[in-house]
Amino acid sequence: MGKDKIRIRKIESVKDETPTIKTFKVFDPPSAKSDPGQFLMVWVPGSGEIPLAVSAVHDDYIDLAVKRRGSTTKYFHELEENDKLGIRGPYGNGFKKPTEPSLLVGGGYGIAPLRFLHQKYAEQAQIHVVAGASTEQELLFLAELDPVAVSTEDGSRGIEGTVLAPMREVLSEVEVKTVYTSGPEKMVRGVYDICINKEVKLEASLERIMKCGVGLCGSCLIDGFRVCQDGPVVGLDQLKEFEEFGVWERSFSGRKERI
Amino acid sequence: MGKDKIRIRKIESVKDETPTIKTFKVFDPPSAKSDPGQFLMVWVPGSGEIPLAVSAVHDDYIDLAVKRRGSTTKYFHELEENDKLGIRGPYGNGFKKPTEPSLLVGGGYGIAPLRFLHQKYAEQAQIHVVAGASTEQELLFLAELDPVAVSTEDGSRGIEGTVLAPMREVLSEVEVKTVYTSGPEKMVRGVYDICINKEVKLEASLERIMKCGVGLCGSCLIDGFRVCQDGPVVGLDQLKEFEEFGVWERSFSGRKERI
Amino acid sequence: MAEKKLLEVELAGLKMANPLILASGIMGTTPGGLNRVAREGAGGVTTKSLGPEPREGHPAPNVVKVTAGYLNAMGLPNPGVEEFASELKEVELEAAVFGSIFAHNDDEFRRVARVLEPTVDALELNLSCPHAESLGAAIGARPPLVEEIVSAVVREVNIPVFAKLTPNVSDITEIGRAAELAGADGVVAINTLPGMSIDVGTRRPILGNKSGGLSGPAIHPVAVKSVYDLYEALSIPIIGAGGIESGEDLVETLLAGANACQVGTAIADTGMSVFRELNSWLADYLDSHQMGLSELIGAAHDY
Amino acid sequence: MAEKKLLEVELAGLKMANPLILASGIMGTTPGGLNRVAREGAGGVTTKSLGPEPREGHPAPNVVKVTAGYLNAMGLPNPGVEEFASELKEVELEAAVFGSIFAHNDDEFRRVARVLEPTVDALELNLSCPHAESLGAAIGARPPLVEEIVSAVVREVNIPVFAKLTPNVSDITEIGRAAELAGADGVVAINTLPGMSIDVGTRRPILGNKSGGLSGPAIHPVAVKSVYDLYEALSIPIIGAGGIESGEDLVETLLAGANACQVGTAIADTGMSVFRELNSWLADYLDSHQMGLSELIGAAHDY
Ligand SMILES: Cc1cc2nc3c(=O)[nH]c(=O)nc-3n(C[C@H](O)[C@H](O)[C@H](O)COP(=O)(O)OP(=O)(O)OC[C@H]3O[C@@H](n4cnc5c(N)ncnc54)[C@H](O)[C@@H]3O)c2cc1C
Ligand SMILES: Cc1cc2nc3c(=O)[nH]c(=O)nc-3n(C[C@H](O)[C@H](O)[C@H](O)COP(=O)(O)OP(=O)(O)OC[C@H]3O[C@@H](n4cnc5c(N)ncnc54)[C@H](O)[C@@H]3O)c2cc1C
Ligand SMILES: Cc1cc2nc3c(=O)[nH]c(=O)nc-3n(C[C@H](O)[C@H](O)[C@H](O)COP(=O)(O)O)c2cc1C
Ligand SMILES: Cc1cc2nc3c(=O)[nH]c(=O)nc-3n(C[C@H](O)[C@H](O)[C@H](O)COP(=O)(O)O)c2cc1C
Ligand code: FES
Ligand code: FES
Repeated sequence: MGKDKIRIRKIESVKDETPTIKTFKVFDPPSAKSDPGQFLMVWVPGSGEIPLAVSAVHDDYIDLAVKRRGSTTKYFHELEENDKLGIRGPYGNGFKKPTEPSLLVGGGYGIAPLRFLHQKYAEQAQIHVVAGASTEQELLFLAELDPVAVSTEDGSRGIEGTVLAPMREVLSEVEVKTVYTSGPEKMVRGVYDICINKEVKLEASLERIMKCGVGLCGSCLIDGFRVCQDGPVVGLDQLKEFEEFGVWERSFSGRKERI
Repeated sequence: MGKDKIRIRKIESVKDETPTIKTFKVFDPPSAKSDPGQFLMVWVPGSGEIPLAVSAVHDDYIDLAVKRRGSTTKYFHELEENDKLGIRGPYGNGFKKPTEPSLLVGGGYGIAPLRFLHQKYAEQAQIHVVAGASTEQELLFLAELDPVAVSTEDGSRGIEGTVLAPMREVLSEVEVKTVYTSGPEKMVRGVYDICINKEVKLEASLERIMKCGVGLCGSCLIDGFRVCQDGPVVGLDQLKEFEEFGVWERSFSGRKERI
Repeated sequence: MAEKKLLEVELAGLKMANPLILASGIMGTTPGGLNRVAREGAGGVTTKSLGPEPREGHPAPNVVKVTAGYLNAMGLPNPGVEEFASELKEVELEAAVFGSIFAHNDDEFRRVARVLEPTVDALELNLSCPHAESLGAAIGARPPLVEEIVSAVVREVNIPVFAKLTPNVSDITEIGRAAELAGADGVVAINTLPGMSIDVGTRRPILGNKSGGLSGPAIHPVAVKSVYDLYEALSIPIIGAGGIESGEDLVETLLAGANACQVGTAIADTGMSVFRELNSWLADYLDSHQMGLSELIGAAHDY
Repeated sequence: MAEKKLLEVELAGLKMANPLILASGIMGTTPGGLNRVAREGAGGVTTKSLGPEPREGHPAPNVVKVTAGYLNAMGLPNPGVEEFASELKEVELEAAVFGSIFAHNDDEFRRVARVLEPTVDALELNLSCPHAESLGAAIGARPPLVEEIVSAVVREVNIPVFAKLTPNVSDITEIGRAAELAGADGVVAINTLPGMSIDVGTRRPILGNKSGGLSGPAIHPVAVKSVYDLYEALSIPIIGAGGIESGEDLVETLLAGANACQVGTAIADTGMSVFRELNSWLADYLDSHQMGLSELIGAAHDY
């Protein structure tokens, strides 16, 4: 119960990561104890409330890497040091702890939870990274993650196109038992197809519109699966059962829309 | 909080103690862990709810010694083995643990909590007992308590009159540091006066109409003291401050009435 | 098997494997969500309240945790009845399906009912929608409007129609009687209570819509009292709802007079296993008390 | 000392050392009880609701614990206003004293008010009494009756008169407006919600009166919403009540628009220290936010 009450926190610092992504550092012990892949519901007083992954932890502080997209994230980007946020959670399940050689495949801000995973486990297991973005400037956390390969849609850096080509390459070159991925669903679907094909395990973080985060409202459903409670991280077996994965998503009204 | 929810229990056995008092044995671990002097709110489904002291404990079972007086206790006396009671509590504070030579002074069913005190501590401290009742047949728990003196109002056994005369006698004969008492308030007031006079400590259990037991309704007030929460056991210092003790009580409507 | 038979109920002609129904607005925005709950053991499932047009709902935050419950202000997001019905048509559910409707007047209610009828087993009319002409008060607080709407829908369709009552009135039996008079096959009680939560750190109401509806254990005693009073006043079946989380809560609501019970917020507090857990608690209760389910219903009125 | 000044409030001309008032029905059956609460730090104390005649109240059980609150069905026990007033005359209280009145019609209200006036600082009219002519609905659910009673009492006495509102209506502001129109100096919101608890072991309603009023944290969001709505609708002061147990609850209610707040059930959950604890939390809050108490009141309406 305790984690469901909103905790009001002051922003400790703000850092520009890319032209559209900023990192907000916040003191929040319950989130700092979360597992990589779990998420928070973050209230931006005066604007909305959105789901966000923890992108790194420093003692009792967390980093939130926020991509500017629509109204709430735009308002979010205008916040400064000492402005307030409301946080509840952590919610959902996290990634399985990597124990064997693993590959992280992240696209856009989707790399955020993978960065936390990397931060937490890179010393305990062999972890390779493939990262993609729309353009060179949007590539996130390169210094820390030190990817074996990168891709950009405009070819401004690394391989032109999606992360799928470099991913395939890495899988054929180094030993990988499990792939961890997070990013746009089209990309995640592509990663899934490769994993099936190459017979490696997959831990994928999914994204749906989340209005409650506690498993009631149904806005985050994929088939009968509540991404907020039963996810957001899912394995291959689960993904195989979905009819809507990679094909259909739901709008704010619950309307089925092509991905 | 837990103790406030009503627990439905079956009556294990019923025993006649005197023509007007029966003992009901009930399984109820929370009450069995109570301190002597604390009380329970006991719901008699189909009738009312009344405060009762625990008169003895046997493992997870308690004894309730119930005097037939008005409507609820009359109904209570008709209950049999396997009939149901609702119990909440224990409430209030208990008697201080006797460590020095002590004297228990009980009148009528008021002896009930003193019997539990005796049961629990007789082996650890020197405890004398003086017991009184209206008539010989109404004297309670004689075998167990083995009183040094008894009194009956009609003189059918022991000293004729109240417990006060034998109490005074005992106090002048044996060493007593603390008196424990429970019974009609007139009697308790008498015990109090003797204790002041003889300079011994007092632990007295008070009785008022109790409707809630949790300190809200005010039906149990003596001055500003809630017998249900701040009592029912009080010491000399507290008693000295009361204006109403032994003089005024409150009816069901809250009306002030001479004791 | 024994448990199965024990828990069967018939409600206004609808047969259900057990008396537990998913409450409207919980996971019921998609047929996939309803199907999941049916598989988790609910005897019936209720759709999110559907209106004539698609709605995105209120701005977030949509949900706030309060002591012993949640406030929600979803704002009736739904894809519109046509869209929903066409999706629902494709799915075969292993539970009775209640189609919940909200609308602003009898004409709209009738229109939505007609679209929904072929794909559901019964209708539930959500009468808590604020009435356009006098903001603040809901349709469901006015007996004449309730009568108008219920009788319009009852005349329009050939499946059972339930009126869902708001507790936010001074006498819920007055509203229940209006629904019965108008031909409702049953009533559902209760919907959420109006509530608000203000954050003392920022001094703002938290919900995007400022205020919302209170659900969960906090409102359970209000639900029990509503069901109890309705049972005395009506002769049509009652579906109980409001803070049912434990087996005791469920049996209590049945004893008060409910023929079946909806479960909503418990899904957040207990998880999806709540349907199986409640059913098995109920079966054990019936077994140990040597009673049939139908004997339980309204039994508290014997005293 | 600093804390003292910080917390002072004036309410319809009444000066109080702090905004906390003991709610009616809690320990207020005797002047001794009121005096105790005044000494424990309350700025004001409200008597148990007093009627024209002595009443013993409902049969026990009178109180049942439910999740996050209590149901009570005391049945308005009181020694009658004459008796109470004559006892109260003897006592000098270190807090503002609100005399709570219940009665069945304007004449009775007026009569009780007259007897009580010399011994109290203000009157509170408990309008939740069931109205004889139509059982079930309370006087307080009917604007014309509220107006009648409030204006009768206001004309009768020369001390401030507060109308205590029941939340058991579809629009509490309608009732608040009727009270304001009739000349009330302020309103109190809210009284308890109707509720019931049935024991599944014996299948009986537990309360002697079967149903009762729900108080405590369970009803807090309903209280906040009621105060918030009344603040928008009225220009007379509002006393908030309902599930105020923590400093956050208190500040939340002030932000919603309450000028002062009543505390009841918290005394069972926290103990008598609750007044000192809430006052000191509030003082710290004002201090750390660099605000005066008056700036806090209704501040949530800025957003
Ligand atoms: C589990 C999870 C973790 C996430 N982690 C991050 C992260 O670390 N960093 C980050 O920048 N973004 C993250 N997101 C996405 C983030 O929630 C959206 O970018 C944000 O909600 C957009 O809000 P907006 O008001 O700016 O956009 P809007 O203008 O409201 O919408 C733009 C798009 O954002 C998405 N979106 C909007 N609201 C929601 C919502 N309540 N829930 C989910 N998606 C929504 C929809 O696809 C919508 O079409 C995560 C999403 C999920 C589900
Ligand atoms: C702390 C405490 C412990 C007690 N322990 C015992 C015990 O162990 N055994 C025992 O037989 N009795 C005990 N009593 C007294 C017992 O509660 C009353 O005898 C009983 O309530 C009478 O109920 P009735 O309905 O039969 O009587 P009624 O006809 O209702 O009233 C008879 C008298 O009993 C008293 N009484 C009635 N109701 C209450 C009430 N709710 N609270 C307190 N007094 C009430 C009043 O003085 C009243 O005048 C105890 C009382 C208190 C306060
Ligand atoms: C998130 C949420 C959304 C709801 N949406 C609806 C709705 O669309 N229509 C409706 O009639 N009731 C709706 N309700 C009310 C529930 O159906 C139910 O009546 C209420 O929550 C009480 O039951 P509970 O305490 O078991 O949740 C909603 C409740 C919640 C918590
Ligand atoms: C035991 C009890 C008795 C009450 N008696 C009265 C009463 O006599 N008159 C009245 O106006 N309100 C009465 N109330 C209602 C309270 O004054 C208050 O409005 C309500 O309990 C909500 O506040 P709380 O949650 O802080 O208790 C009573 C409440 C309780 C719990
Ligand atoms: S976000 Fe509401 S159910 Fe998942
Ligand atoms: S019995 Fe209610 S306050 Fe003591």
